Amino acid sequence: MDLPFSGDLIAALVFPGVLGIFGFLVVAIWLERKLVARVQWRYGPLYVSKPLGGLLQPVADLLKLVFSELVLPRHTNRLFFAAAPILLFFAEGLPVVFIAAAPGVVMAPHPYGLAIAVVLVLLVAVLVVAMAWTEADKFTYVGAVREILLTAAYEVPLLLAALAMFILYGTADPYGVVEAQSNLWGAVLNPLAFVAYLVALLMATTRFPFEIPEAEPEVVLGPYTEYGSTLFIYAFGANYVKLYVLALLGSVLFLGGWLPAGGLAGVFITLVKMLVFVLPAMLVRAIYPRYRIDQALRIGWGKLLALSVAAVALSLVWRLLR
Amino acid sequence: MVAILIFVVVFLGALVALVVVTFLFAPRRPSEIKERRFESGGPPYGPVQRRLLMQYFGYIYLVTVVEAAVGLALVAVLTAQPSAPMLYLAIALLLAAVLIVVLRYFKVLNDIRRWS
Amino acid sequence: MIIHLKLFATAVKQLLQQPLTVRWPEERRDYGDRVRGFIVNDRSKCISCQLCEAVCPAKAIKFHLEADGRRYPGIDWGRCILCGYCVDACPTGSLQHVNNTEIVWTDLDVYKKPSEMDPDDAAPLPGTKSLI
Amino acid sequence: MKTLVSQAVARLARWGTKWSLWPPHLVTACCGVEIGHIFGSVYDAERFGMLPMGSLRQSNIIIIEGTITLKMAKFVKYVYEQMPEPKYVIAMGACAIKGGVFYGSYHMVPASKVVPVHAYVSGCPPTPEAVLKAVSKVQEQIGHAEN
Repeated sequence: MDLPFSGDLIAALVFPGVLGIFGFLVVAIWLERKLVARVQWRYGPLYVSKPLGGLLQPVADLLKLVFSELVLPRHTNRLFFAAAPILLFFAEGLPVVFIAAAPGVVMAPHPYGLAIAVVLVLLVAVLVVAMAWTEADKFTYVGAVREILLTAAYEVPLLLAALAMFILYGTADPYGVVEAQSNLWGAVLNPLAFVAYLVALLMATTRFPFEIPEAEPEVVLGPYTEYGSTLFIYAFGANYVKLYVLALLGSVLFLGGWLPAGGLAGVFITLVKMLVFVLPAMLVRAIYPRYRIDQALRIGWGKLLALSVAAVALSLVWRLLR
Repeated sequence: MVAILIFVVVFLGALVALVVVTFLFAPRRPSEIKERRFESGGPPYGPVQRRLLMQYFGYIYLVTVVEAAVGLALVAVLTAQPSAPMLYLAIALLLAAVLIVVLRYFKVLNDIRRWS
Repeated sequence: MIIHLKLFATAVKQLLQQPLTVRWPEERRDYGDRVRGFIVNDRSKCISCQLCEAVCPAKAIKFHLEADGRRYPGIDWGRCILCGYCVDACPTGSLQHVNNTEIVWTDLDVYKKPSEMDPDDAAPLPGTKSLI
Repeated sequence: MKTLVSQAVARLARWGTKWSLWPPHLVTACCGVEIGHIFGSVYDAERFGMLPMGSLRQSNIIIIEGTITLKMAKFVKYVYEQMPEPKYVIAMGACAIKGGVFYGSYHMVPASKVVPVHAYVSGCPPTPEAVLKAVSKVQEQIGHAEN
C-alpha cells in the first residue's frame, strides 16, 4: 500500500501490536478510574501529574508493582506460578495477529483470519483456570470455578454473533469483511448481533455487571489473588488486553474497520471506532451492581442466546434476500 | 511471517524483561510467613480443594455440545460455495433445535435442587 | 432495555457535572467555628484549678510545674479523644479549641508539654473553605 | 555507572511507590467508618493514588484504624508480615497511638509495639483530612528516603 514502510512491521510493533497493547493498558486503566470517579462526583487520580489530569497514575502503579517484592509462595510450583500470567497475557494479545487495523496493517493476512481470532479469544479462559489452579488458594479456586461457569455463559453467544456476521458477509477475511461494509456498517445491518456482541464482550472481559470471578467482597480478587509485583500486572492486565482485542475485532466486524479511509488514517479511524466498545465497558463499572453467577448464566443461556440466535436468523434472511 | 515472529519475540521479550527487572531491582526480604498461602490475613487453614456444588454444571455439558454445533456451522459457512440456500436452511434448523432444547430444559437447568 | 439506556443516561449526566470533592490541600471543609480541634492553653488566663485534669475521661491531661512557679496542663495526644470536656470545665476559658483538626505526628513523641500549647503556635490552616 | 543506574532505578521506584499506596481491607475498630469516608466522594483519596486492594500481595500500606486488641494484634502483625517489601503503616486514632480511652487496659496494644509506624493521626476518630495529611506525610517520607 502507500505506507512509508512495511505495514506488517507497523502492525507488529505499533498499532495492533506491542505498543498498542501496553499503551492501551495505561490509557484504559486511567480512563476507567477517571470516568468512574467523575460519575461518582469525585476527581479520581489527579495529584500524580496535575496538568495531565493524573494520566501518569497507571504508570506510577506499574512502576510501584515492578519495584515491589516478588513473592513466590512455597506451596505452589514456582516455575508455573511465574509462567502462568506471562503466558496468559501473551495469549490474550495473540489474536491481534489476525486482525487488520488498516489495509496492509496486519501481521498475518489470512482468509479465515477473524474466525481464528474469535477462536483464540475463546481459548484463553483455559489459561485463567490453569493460573488459578497453579496458585492453589481457596479464593483462586472459587474464582476459577466462577470463570469456567461465566465462560459457559458467554462463549456460545459470542460465537453466534460472529457467525451471524460471517454469514452476512460470506467471509472471515478482514479485508473482505470491511469491503462488505462499504455501504452500510454491520451494526446497522444486524443490530441484534451487535448488542449480543457487546454483552458478550462485557462477560468475556468480566466487566462490571458480570464481574463475578474477581468479585472483591466475596472472593478477594478471584483468580488474581496470589499475584503481586510484576506478575499482578500481567494477571490483571490480561483482562484489559482482552478488551482491546475484542474492541478491535468488534470495530472490524461491526463498524466497518478503517472505512472510509485507507493507509495510516485508517489506523486512527479504527482507534476511534474502538472507543465505541471501550467507553461503555469502562462506564458500566459506575452503573451496575454485580449479578450472581446463576443470574449471569440465566442471562447467557436465556436472553442472550435468544438474541444471538435471532441475530443469526436475521443474517440468514439478509443473505437469502440478496 | 516475519512480522509474527517479531511480534512474538518483542512481546514475550518485553514481558520477561519486566519480570527480570523486578528480580534484579526489587527489594527482597523473604520470610516464611510471606511465602504462605494467602488467607485474608490469617494462617492457612484446611485444604484448598473443596467439594463443588454441581448445581450449574449442566450448562458446561450444554456448552460443549452447542459450541461444537456452532463451530461446525462456522466452518460450513466459511468453506461453502457462495450460494447454498440449503446450507443456510440447515444452520437455521440447527439453531432452532438448540433454542428449543435450551428453552425446554431451562427450568431444569435453573433448578438448584436437581443438580446438587 | 429502556432501563439500561436510562442508567447510561444518568451516568453520562453525572459525568458532566462538577465533582463535590473537597480538594484537600487547597481547600478545607467548613466545619463551623466551634469545631473540636487542637487544644491550646492561654497561660495568662489559667488559674491552675486542675478541673480539666479531673474531668478528662481519657486521663490525658497532666499538670506540670513550669518556670514561673505555677502548674499548667499538658495534653497527651495519644490519649486525648477531643471530647472537649476540659474546655467546657475550664472556669476562665483559658483552654480553647482551635480550628485545626489535622493533628498528625511522625513519631511517637505525642505528649505536649504546657509550653508547647501556646495559642500562637497553632497557626491557622491555609486554603479556602469548600462548598460543603 | 552502576551506582548511577541503581540511583535512577531507586528514584523511579520511590516515585512509583509514593503515588501508588494501596491499603488492604484491614479494619480493626470504629475508625474504619472514617476510612469509608476517606475513599468516598467527598475526600476522594484516589486523588493521591490510593486504591483499596483486596489481596495483601499487591498492597503496600496499612492504615490501622483504631484499637488493636491482643487478639487482633496477631493478625495485624501477620498482615504486615505477608505484605511485599516496601510497606508503610499509618496509625489512625488515639487508640492506635497510645490507647486513647483504653489506655492501660489489659487487652489493648499500641500500634507501634506491633508494627513499625510511619505516621500517627490524633483524634477519636480523626477527621478524614487529618488522615489525608498523614498520607501526604508518608509520601514525603518515601520521596525523601535515602538510598
